[in-house]
Amino acid sequence: MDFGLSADQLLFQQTLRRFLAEQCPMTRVRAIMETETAHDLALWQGLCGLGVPGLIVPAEHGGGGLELLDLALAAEELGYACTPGPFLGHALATICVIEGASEEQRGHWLPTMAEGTSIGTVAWGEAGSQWNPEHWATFYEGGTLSGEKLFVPFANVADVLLVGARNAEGSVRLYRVEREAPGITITPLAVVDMTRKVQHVRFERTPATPLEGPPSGLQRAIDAGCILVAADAFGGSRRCLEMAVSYAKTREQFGQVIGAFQAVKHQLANMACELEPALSLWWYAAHAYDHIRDQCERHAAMVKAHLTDLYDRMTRDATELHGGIGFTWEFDLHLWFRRAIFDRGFLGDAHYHRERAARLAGW
Amino acid sequence: MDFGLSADQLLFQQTLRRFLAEQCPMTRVRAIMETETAHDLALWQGLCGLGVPGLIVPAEHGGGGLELLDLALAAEELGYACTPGPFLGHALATICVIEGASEEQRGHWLPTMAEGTSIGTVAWGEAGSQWNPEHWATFYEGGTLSGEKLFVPFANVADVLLVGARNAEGSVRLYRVEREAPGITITPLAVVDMTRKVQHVRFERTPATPLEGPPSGLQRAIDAGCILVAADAFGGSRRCLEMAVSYAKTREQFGQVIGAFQAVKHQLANMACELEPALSLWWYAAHAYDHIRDQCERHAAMVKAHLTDLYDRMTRDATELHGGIGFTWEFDLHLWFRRAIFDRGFLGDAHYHRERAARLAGW
Amino acid sequence: MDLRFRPEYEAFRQEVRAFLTQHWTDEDRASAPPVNPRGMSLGTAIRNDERATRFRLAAIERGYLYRHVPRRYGGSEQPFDPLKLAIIQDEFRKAEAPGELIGQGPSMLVPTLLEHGTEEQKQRFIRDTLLGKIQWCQGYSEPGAGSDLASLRTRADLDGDFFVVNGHKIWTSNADTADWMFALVRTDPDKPKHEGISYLLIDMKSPGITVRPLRQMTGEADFNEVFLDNVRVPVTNLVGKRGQGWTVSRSTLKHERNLIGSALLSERVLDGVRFLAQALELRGRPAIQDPVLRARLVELETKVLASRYHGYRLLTLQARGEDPGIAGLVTKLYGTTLGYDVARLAMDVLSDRGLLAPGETTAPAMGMFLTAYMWSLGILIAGGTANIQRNVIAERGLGLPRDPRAQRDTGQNPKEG
Amino acid sequence: MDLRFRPEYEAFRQEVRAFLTQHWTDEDRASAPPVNPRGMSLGTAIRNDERATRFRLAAIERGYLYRHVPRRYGGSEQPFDPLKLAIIQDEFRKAEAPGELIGQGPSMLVPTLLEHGTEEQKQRFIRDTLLGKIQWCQGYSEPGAGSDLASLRTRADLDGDFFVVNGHKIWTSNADTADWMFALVRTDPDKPKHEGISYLLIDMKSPGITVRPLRQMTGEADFNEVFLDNVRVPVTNLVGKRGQGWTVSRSTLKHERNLIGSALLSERVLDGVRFLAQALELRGRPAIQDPVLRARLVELETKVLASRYHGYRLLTLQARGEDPGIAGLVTKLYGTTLGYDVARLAMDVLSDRGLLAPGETTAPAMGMFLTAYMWSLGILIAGGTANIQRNVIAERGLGLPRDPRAQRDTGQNPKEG
Repeated sequence: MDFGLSADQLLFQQTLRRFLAEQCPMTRVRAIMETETAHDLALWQGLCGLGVPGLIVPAEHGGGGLELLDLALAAEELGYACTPGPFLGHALATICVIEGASEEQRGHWLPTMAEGTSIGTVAWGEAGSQWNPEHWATFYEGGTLSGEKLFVPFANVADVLLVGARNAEGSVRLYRVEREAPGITITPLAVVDMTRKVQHVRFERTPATPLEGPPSGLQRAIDAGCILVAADAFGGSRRCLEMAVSYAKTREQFGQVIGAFQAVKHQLANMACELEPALSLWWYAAHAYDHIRDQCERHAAMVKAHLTDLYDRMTRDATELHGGIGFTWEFDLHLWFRRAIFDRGFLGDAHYHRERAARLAGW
Repeated sequence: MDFGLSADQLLFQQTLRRFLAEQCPMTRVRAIMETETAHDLALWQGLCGLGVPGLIVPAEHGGGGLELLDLALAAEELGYACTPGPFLGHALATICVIEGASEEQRGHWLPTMAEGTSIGTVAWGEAGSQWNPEHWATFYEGGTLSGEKLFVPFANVADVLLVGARNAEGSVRLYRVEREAPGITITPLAVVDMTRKVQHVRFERTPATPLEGPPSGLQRAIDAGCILVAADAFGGSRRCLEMAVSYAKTREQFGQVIGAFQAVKHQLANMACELEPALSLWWYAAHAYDHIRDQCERHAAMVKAHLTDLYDRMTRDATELHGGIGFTWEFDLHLWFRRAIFDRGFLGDAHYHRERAARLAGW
Repeated sequence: MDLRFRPEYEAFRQEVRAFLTQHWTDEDRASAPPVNPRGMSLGTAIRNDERATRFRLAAIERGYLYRHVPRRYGGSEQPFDPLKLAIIQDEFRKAEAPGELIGQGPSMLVPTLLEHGTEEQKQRFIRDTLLGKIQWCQGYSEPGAGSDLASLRTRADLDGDFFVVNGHKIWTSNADTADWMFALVRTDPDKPKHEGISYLLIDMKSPGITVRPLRQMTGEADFNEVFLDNVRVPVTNLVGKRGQGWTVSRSTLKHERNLIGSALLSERVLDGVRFLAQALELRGRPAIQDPVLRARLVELETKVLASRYHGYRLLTLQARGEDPGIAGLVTKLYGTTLGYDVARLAMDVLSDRGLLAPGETTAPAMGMFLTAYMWSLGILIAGGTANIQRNVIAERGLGLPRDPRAQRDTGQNPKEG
Repeated sequence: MDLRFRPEYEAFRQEVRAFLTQHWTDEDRASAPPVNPRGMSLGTAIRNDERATRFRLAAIERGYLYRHVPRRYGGSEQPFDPLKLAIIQDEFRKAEAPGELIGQGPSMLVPTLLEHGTEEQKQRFIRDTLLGKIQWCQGYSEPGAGSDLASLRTRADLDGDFFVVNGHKIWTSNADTADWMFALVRTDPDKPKHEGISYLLIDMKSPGITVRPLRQMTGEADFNEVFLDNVRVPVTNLVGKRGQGWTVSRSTLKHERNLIGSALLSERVLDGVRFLAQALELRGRPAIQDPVLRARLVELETKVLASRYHGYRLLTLQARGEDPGIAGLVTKLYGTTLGYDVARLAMDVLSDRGLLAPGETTAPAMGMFLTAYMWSLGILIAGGTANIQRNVIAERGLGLPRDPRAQRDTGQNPKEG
């Protein structure tokens, strides 16, 4: 009966943090992000070894059988460590299957996704910043998908894509497409966040399998996406604050460490003051995903907006506080600055989610 | 060929400031605002002696023949000094006549308005925060006005009201009504700004005289109103900053003046940084009113929004900076805090004017 | 983590609802005493009439109020359960039923007595304080010693079994109606800074006390100045050890009321703002349809929720016996700035109607949002200025160097309520 | 005040337009050299190809550019007239014609030479600098001496008619392409703080200079480190008196380019953001129809205009020989934070498309707004940090006590351009 992490969760968090610190320090992050895919098999297998890709997959399908909060804790650590790779899209793809597929489909698809040998991603957003399924134009007809999806994370690395599209009845549903299927064109893009590349994907009569579970699966996956992005944003924000505090304690100017100047102290205090309560916010949303379902969608919208706004300010303030060195390529801070831009844009911007939260409240 | 005040303007500014410091110190302000009307005849006559009410009235009608900038400089000083009384409404009423009346009407009405023996005010806003003439419901028919106007400054003190109303053709025009005319009901209100009281005014078949000059007169008067309010807001903001700086230089805490703390210094620096460029902004708008007419309406909308937002922040920050004493009734700061609320609400809020500026740009 | 509304909690919620239906009737609700113009002042927002007291007694009996206070002192002594607490608060709020009193007595004195009081002090004061039968005022602030308590000057000199108190307190809300004052006084003037300060309970009926009203910017006089002239206070009214007053006064911070209090207050004001935005027309449509106001409303609701959940987190840390660290230090700054932002939003929703003063009958909500707005600023100032909060967060929370000039430990002006 | 567009000004505007029609044709406009990935770097945003030079010469001839510079040094030597200046800037901007170059040479070195240079230095450098024929880089910053120039370590020791320079400069934009560097060096190491600093012009082809690129967060290397190893500089290249380098370097601030420069830059970026908002679809309608973005666009345009008119005001004060006081001290902080806000708004207008990096062909404006966004942050940092600006405003502008620990006079790191 409490609002805190369990001993298991704390242990998992520590384990993952240590793993990333050792296996994916910033030198490694930079090496991986400079590759064409920004995906490193060894790192991915390491994460698979810790069970990360399957954390939320039911135990009977080979996963950890845990909750979204556990997955979000992983997202937080990956955000903290600036980890490159397809975690986010894969996690959302597994959730699409868990929430939107039939029992038979789950049995077929989940085991390889849980062990991470089949990498998934989601193809949702469309042109004009359309992240609202009601406005998606991609359609499913005669067993195939046609349309264009923008900002698909790691489409070139994924084995399967979980696509949101309109069926003949006009309802938006999830479809599973194999990356090697005919009629898929993946356009590589130059993107800001080098640790999480995205591509545009065009479908032209691409064979696709409809998910046969509850239609609510798509919204569940979107909610989960909002929460995971928020957790990533929190992890990154926390790291930025830590870096700024540590810099303020060591960098000297005018004969003293800059952290002794009240102006710097107060800027850091303001950052901490915004950060701390935000933790409880996404914890609650993640908890609600499994336990207070009627509050989940609205909380997910709110945390996406709030945490990504926060991330933006934290990366900006931390950069400013570092002065010249914060503006260099060699200093790592801008890698989080770039991740913040991903988190803001992916799944739709803060304003979209706030408006959604207003509508969900019936205003 | 320059962007600064003329020697005459600087002299006028000094004269007015000295007059107000001597004739209307804060003890006097408080005494006047505690009266039922917040209007003091001696003070008003003093201002009349300086030519304030007629500054902008053409010389041939007994006024100063000056420009809106000169009038705005007066508004700034009155705002700085927290002067109670009907200046603003009166100024707008004279401008209604100057810009909206026929030559003959001007000849009849302006001389007494210029000398301040006939006090005017404007009755514009309507229920639901409707400051947009297009949506006014008050109408003129058969020589009389009917409808309800909210937030009429000093309606109980004014001799004449310049009312915006719809005529039989559906166009909104200005009408002149005498306060003693039949069918007028003035409802006294408890208002926040005790130095500038407002009333609600209801017209029920009240005899009214249509202004027979250009229909553009109303918009000109609204533009002038926006600029005068901005100038008032600037004067008040400047005063708040001065008070905060002076307090920071004298009040000691932890063994030194609080202005020696970097946090306080930076808060004051931020205030000054916002304040200084805002001066040039309303100067320009006031100048544009007479000399760059095609830029005036949009600039007026922008300065109203910008300066009143600024005033709000300045009064808030100054109050916070003063600590406990800033929260007392006896300390004068809250009188500007209250004026800021007037300036924000009167003529419509900042958001309304920004939206208007966007539309005027054709966006 | 376990907040789930499992069946037993749903059952609990039903139980609370049933209790409310039975004990707080429409008639009770409608019987609200006439609006008190001072109703918005710190901590007096909650009804305290006879019906409310009767209701509170029943609610305590059922374990719904003052759950952290032992039954022998008038509380309901319930196991720590943030979820039940949330359910109770939710349902009480929906039913507009009287909740725990949040004046300075219940919020500040009671936790202090629970931790530092003698058994006699606890028996004598706690129960009556929780029911509002004893009203307290707080005697911390002095002129010229706003955030800087090290410069406290009110003296209490020992004279046999009595302290003789002389001095001048300021910003003492409710001093005119309070029965007792809990005060910080200097018992050992020669000792440096905080060491000479003690925590004393002073009967306001004692000879030598003069109370003078102090008007705040709202125009009302919700505060007072209190002059103490040779006031004799029995040594048995000392709480904690002599010279430990500073530590004693800070024990409040560890208690749950304070942790949740500010979030609750902002929640209530935000409820009001949302209602206002739905009811009020702004340029031809309900204000809540305005996209800018709407977005700000969601943003502030998000922060209010963050504040609430942050409270849960702190409570949990406390229950586990863990040091909340920086998480515990940010609460006040977050809450007070949020409170200001929420009240500020009300002013924007009002638009020109913000010009109508409290008491104006034609004003939305009788103009009370202006009072809330000014108070939100006052609270920002009262709780130790925001700058001092930032010093505390930076130094104690983030480990940045202390400013040798500012004694910001003393800066936590505990004035609030 | 006299800004009115009286007939002679309308005539002047027509004259400028006619000039532009004749001298800056559609073909000229279309002939823009291929986008330079470094095109957004400080001060190189303006075209500098042959057509542009030809055009600039004609514009100088007509009195449209470099109006404050005497004709004998390559300027157009026009009487001070902010209104004409505004008209020229307006019309040039509308015609997308090359304006005054705003690199470090024209913006920083030229004003300095005009005030402190010898006749020989003026003749030799100003004209070619104004046309971009001599490219300059600025040698102020050093590792570990960001805002704190008092700790400058690069030495210049006198050896006959030469200074021998040894040291390490950083954040030197365009050092790889620049012909010359103007630098601050320590000529009298024993003198305290600023007194030992001199202002020196250093030929970048001198033996002993090594330039190493420094990549900034955008991924490009627009800056360099410059290592000076026994570089010999003739004493005739000293600007102003020996030991006066700090004062000499600050003369820039008094000149009009700097006063208007930042407003102009923000204006241009804002133009771009507005265009973007009109062209870009956001959830089914042009982004500019979004009420929240729209309101922010107006708000920032208002501040950009304030910044422009503030520049007029400062110019007027200067022309009148009056001390601008605090008005002159706020310009930089206002301009740089505004620049950040404008670029930030672009990112919000882009929404998810902000994810597309510079150079991505499918991105709106080729992703250049990201670069602008990062640069706006870089500029905020480069111009002496905002905190140092605030110190200057508070102490010199508002007369608040100086912080004895921080030498913030030295803090006005003049790096910018």
